[in-house]
Amino acid sequence: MAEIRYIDGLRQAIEREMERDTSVIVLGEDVAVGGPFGVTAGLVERFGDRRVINTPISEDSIMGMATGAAIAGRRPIIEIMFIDFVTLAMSQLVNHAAKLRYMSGGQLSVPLVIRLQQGAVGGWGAQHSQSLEAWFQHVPGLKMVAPSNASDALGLLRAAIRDNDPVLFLEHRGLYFRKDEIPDPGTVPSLSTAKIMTPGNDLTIVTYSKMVWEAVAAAAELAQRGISAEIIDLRSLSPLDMDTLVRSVQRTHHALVVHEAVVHGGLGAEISARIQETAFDWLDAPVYRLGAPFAPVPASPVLEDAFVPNAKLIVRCAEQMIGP
Amino acid sequence: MAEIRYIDGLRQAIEREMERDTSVIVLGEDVAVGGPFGVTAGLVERFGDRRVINTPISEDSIMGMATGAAIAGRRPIIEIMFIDFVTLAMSQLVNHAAKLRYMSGGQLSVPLVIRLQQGAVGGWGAQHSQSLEAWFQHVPGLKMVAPSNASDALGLLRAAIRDNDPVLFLEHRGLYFRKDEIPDPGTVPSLSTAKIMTPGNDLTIVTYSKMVWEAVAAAAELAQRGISAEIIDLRSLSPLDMDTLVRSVQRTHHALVVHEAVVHGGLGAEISARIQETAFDWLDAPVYRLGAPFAPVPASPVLEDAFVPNAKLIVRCAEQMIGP
Amino acid sequence: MSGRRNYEGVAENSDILHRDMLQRMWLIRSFEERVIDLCHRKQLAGLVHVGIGQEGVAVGVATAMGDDDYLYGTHRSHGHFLARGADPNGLMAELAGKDTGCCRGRGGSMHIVEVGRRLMSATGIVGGTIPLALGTALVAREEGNVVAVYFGDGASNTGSFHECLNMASLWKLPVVLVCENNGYAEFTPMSAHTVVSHVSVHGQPYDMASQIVDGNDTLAVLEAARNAVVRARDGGGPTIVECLTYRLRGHYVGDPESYRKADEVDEWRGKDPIRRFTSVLRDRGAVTARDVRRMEESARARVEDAVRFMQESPWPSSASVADFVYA
Amino acid sequence: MSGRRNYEGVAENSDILHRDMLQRMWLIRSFEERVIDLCHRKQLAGLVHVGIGQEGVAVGVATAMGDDDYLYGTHRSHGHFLARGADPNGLMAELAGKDTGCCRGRGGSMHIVEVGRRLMSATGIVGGTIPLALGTALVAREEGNVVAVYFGDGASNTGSFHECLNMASLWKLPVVLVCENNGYAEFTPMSAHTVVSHVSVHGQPYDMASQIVDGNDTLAVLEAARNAVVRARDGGGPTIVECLTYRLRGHYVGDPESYRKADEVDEWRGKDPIRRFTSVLRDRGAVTARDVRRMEESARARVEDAVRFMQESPWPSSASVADFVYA
Ligand SMILES: Cc1ncc(C[n+]2csc(CCOP(=O)(O)OP(=O)(O)O)c2C)c(N)n1
Ligand SMILES: Cc1ncc(C[n+]2csc(CCOP(=O)(O)OP(=O)(O)O)c2C)c(N)n1
Ligand SMILES: [Mg+2]
Ligand SMILES: [Mg+2]
Repeated sequence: MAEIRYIDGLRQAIEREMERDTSVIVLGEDVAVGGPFGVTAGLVERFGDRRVINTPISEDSIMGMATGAAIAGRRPIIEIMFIDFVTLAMSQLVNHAAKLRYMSGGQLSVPLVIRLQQGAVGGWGAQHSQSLEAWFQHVPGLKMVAPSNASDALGLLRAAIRDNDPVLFLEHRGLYFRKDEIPDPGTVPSLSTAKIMTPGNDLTIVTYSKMVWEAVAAAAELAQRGISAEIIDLRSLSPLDMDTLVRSVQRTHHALVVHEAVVHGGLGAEISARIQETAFDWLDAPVYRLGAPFAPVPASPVLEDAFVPNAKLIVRCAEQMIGP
Repeated sequence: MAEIRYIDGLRQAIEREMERDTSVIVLGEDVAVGGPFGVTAGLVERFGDRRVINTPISEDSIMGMATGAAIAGRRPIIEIMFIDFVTLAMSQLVNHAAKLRYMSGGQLSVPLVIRLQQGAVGGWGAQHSQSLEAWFQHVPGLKMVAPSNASDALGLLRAAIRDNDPVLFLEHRGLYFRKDEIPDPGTVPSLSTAKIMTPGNDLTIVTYSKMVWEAVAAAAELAQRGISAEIIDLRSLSPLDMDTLVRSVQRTHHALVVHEAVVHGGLGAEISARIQETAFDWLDAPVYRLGAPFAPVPASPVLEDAFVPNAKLIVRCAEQMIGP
Repeated sequence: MSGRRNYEGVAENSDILHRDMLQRMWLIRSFEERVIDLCHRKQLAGLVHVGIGQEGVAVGVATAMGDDDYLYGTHRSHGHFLARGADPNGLMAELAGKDTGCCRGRGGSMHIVEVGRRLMSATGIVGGTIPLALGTALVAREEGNVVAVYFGDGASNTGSFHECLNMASLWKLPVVLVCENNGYAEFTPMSAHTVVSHVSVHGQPYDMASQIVDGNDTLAVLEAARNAVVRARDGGGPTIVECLTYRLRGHYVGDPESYRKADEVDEWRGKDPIRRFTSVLRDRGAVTARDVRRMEESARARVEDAVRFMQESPWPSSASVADFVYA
Repeated sequence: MSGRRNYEGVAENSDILHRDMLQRMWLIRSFEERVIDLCHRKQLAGLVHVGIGQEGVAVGVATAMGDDDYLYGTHRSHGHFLARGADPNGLMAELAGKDTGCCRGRGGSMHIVEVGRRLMSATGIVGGTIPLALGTALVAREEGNVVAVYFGDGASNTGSFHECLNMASLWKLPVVLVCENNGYAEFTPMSAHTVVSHVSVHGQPYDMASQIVDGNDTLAVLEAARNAVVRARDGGGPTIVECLTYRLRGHYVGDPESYRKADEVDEWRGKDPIRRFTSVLRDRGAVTARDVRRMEESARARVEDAVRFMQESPWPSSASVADFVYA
């Protein structure tokens, strides 16, 4: 099996789907030269500027354009660069892309992929580091995935492109250059199943995106301390694969949700609420959540370190949950 | 004590604060003639067009302008008409208004009130009926209140205007013409305390805005069936008055959260998660949530009725929780 | 007056075409007057905006378009859609929230879609369909089709409109931007929402083709729209067609209209596009008074059919509330 | 070169003023060159954009402003702020994330604020400060002050820019809209992001005053900015001052610059505003070669002080991560 970088997984997914299906098009700022991270580099040379459309800085209108192309039969992939800028495109995303199928009584279909890059890495500050996924889980009509590795970056992006609904595709800047093995190029995974990364018996850690790797590190440390943690990589943030979560918690009786986003009102809240609704009698302790404090993302590296959860915190929290 | 309409409470709050403090200004679309519901009617005649600014349809920029006036010493009240349109102003709201104090290391202050009208009433359809409060609880730097009655409309709006941080003020269209008694005009309440509407022993129903009245009706029905429900009107959605909630749940051992927003990822998720984190050992049953199904708001009156939670559903859910 | 219109073989400015146009204007007028009536009787719910007085724009533009061209509306689009052959039954049922509505009752007045007629969508978000139209134009240009999209004077203040002017001109997209300049954005007169005298001047920085027409002169609208459609189809890019018009009724059904003078409304009532178009056709001998009476009657009858259809239609089932959210 | 500048009593185009301007240009240049160096050494983190080559705009505009006027920047605003007297120590410490930074390390390069000098804020959101500037102008017009705000050619494609043109002209706000047209939005040349030849043409629909200047001619910028400031202060409303310039370095520190040719950069290096302004002053006899050398040296020394200050400053405490969120 080959090893590729997360960023290459993304590029390969787009390339393969563009080859396979001429209705796939790409829109976004600076996509012609590949964007700030090079994900789309080379595409315009290969597929031409009618399929790879380098746009002005006009987020709401690009989102609307992609939607208007989707309902007329295209499969647009739109790149919003930093998720912080999706704040400029919320009206088109939420009022049109997410609702057109419903409002039209099923007449319209919106096969649209919205690529969003996020994460607090490198001290880029409060307007280039947010984790906003919690907003989108609350919007009916949208789907959302967040790959933690190159293999999922490749596979889930292909699945998202083939899906007939708008899919938010959350990429973590801090994972772009991570390398992982990729599977047989023929397989395209399901868009909405969680994955057990590390099996375990004492505690279920539910997480996604970059925090998966903090959890994996924590699990190794916890194992040494005699605590067997099961790590679930959600992969799909909307819908949630509750079956996998609940089955795990029914075995471990303990659940901890970890994400990089601010804890308050984050995805962890929904997961916690759902777990206790469906597995209340199996829980030996409350579902706990780890995430960022209630503050904008600070620029200072020292403060950023204090802001983002890490393996050490996970270990400490798990130990407190399981007890001595 | 006088009885006034919710809408009059809003107007009186603005009038009184504008009289009291010349730094209070109003901005918004059609505010000169009072907006679609007449809340700001008469203000421009009284305070002039330098303090009551009728804007073009430019939501993001109006939000930015209000923020720019706030950091230079004004106390703007901006009206966004329908909360659905705040999707157009998310960048200025989230990237600037909410973060400027933090990003400036405390140099800037953003005393700003954002009036948002919401609710699924009258079949206005998917783009004029959303409940989006869950998004804003997740944004550090913002506060949020949602009055359920005229007295709170008056009092909380005055408190919001005097507050030195950006406050989202959620008005429910379905309450605009409701009448309630108002207290002594001298008192301005705290911005962040919940209120026990109906005391009870068997079950805590946590709710806010228009759903308070469904809960009150449900409590009356439940009382007849021998179940004593305590209704908590949150009033402040961010921050949450967890003390009041937890104290109540520690007595009743049962909690039900009710809101008009879509259940999945709604405010109820955070409240449920927090209650079980802090009062796990006191809970006799999982915290349950009632809200809208995972769909856009339908226009058809029949579907809208099926969409919005009501007293009957609350009664049914409470009975199931408490058991026979 | 229903079914697909096809003007192949019909001369460009023939009596037969113009009579059909007048007939459609009557259909729209009758439909919307009945809608107001039904709202007052609480038989229709929702936030309803009618375009009475603006039928000349709707019909002029629709007539210039080919059957495979795409159309996008606004919050005030019953007329835009009916002009292009939308089924009055499905539309009326949609406004009532019935299961037989064109959007199965999910959409309502501001969110109508009839994809079979390439009526791609209306919107409750001011200016919201302009970018959708540009996106559809990416597809249309490969097909040789054109996309028309309506917007108002108020919408010209939204940032997205300007973003779209830039992109439409940058890529020479086959888009016809139809401005219904009725002088008001809700309750705010144009002079209070912009210093600009005409919306179409916004095209100038982009060297965008534009034309200002009397929107109550139905044939002038048709002519301007035809030029724009031809330009778009021939690869000449976008055009702003600014139609100066007026809404004779309130912003929404129920609007107390405190913000404008009765005089102003009266003046514009004198410029009623249906009356004007009728006299043009009568002067030319293309219609008789009797023809006109018949048109009005047949329009009203058609609308009564629609009302009956609506009234006899079933409600959507409550259990279906979350259908159509995903594929 | 630090502390509040006050040009009262200094003649409008005196040598003393111009020398001070040149000195500030050197300060900015030295500061940003050192910033690049520190980024490469990993002593500064973050996403850093420098304006090397654009100092003439920064200093020209700042010099035209009064001490009580307000300024808003962009993502590329070290120079804008230093030109107006921002403290280099606080700025350097801010870029490093130290507790002594002007924003206590919370902001970083794109979010600098120094409210004491009415440097109201920079932003990481392209075009994001334009509406903030309009809002501050509501206050400034009551005080007799003016607000200047920077934006780029790329920002002219954002809808909000156009919304603000409309509102600024509608209310005749005392705003100076300074466009740094450096021909690129990130990696996209202007010809690929708009059909418009000059950003200032966007003012035309609103009859907005505008002026296009050679942004590398510092005195031309000063002159244009002065006219705009006077117009704003006198109630004449907003002006677009479009400064044609070029960034000699990449879009951000670390940009591989694959999207432009070395030739183009070389050509513009020949138009370096510091060199040009220096020869103007030398030709006029306002500075000697020695003066210039001293200026450069003193600028570098000042920057080294700032670096030392930054290096010796403490980090913010981890426990304070959620301070300053609310009042
Ligand atoms: C983004 C947005 N802001 C505000 C509104 C409220 N609103 C509905 S119609 C309207 C005025 C629109 O004016 P115009 O574009 O001229 O269209 P007209 O109603 O005159 O046909 C406004 C402000 C809205 N629907 N969407
Ligand atoms: C709203 C938004 N969209 C995209 C970006 C990413 N971005 C940062 S700078 C930039 C280009 C800005 O170009 P211009 O306005 O000309 O300023 P310059 O960088 O040339 O100084 C872009 C697209 C952003 N920061 N904000
Ligand atoms: Mg109008
Ligand atoms: Mg630029």
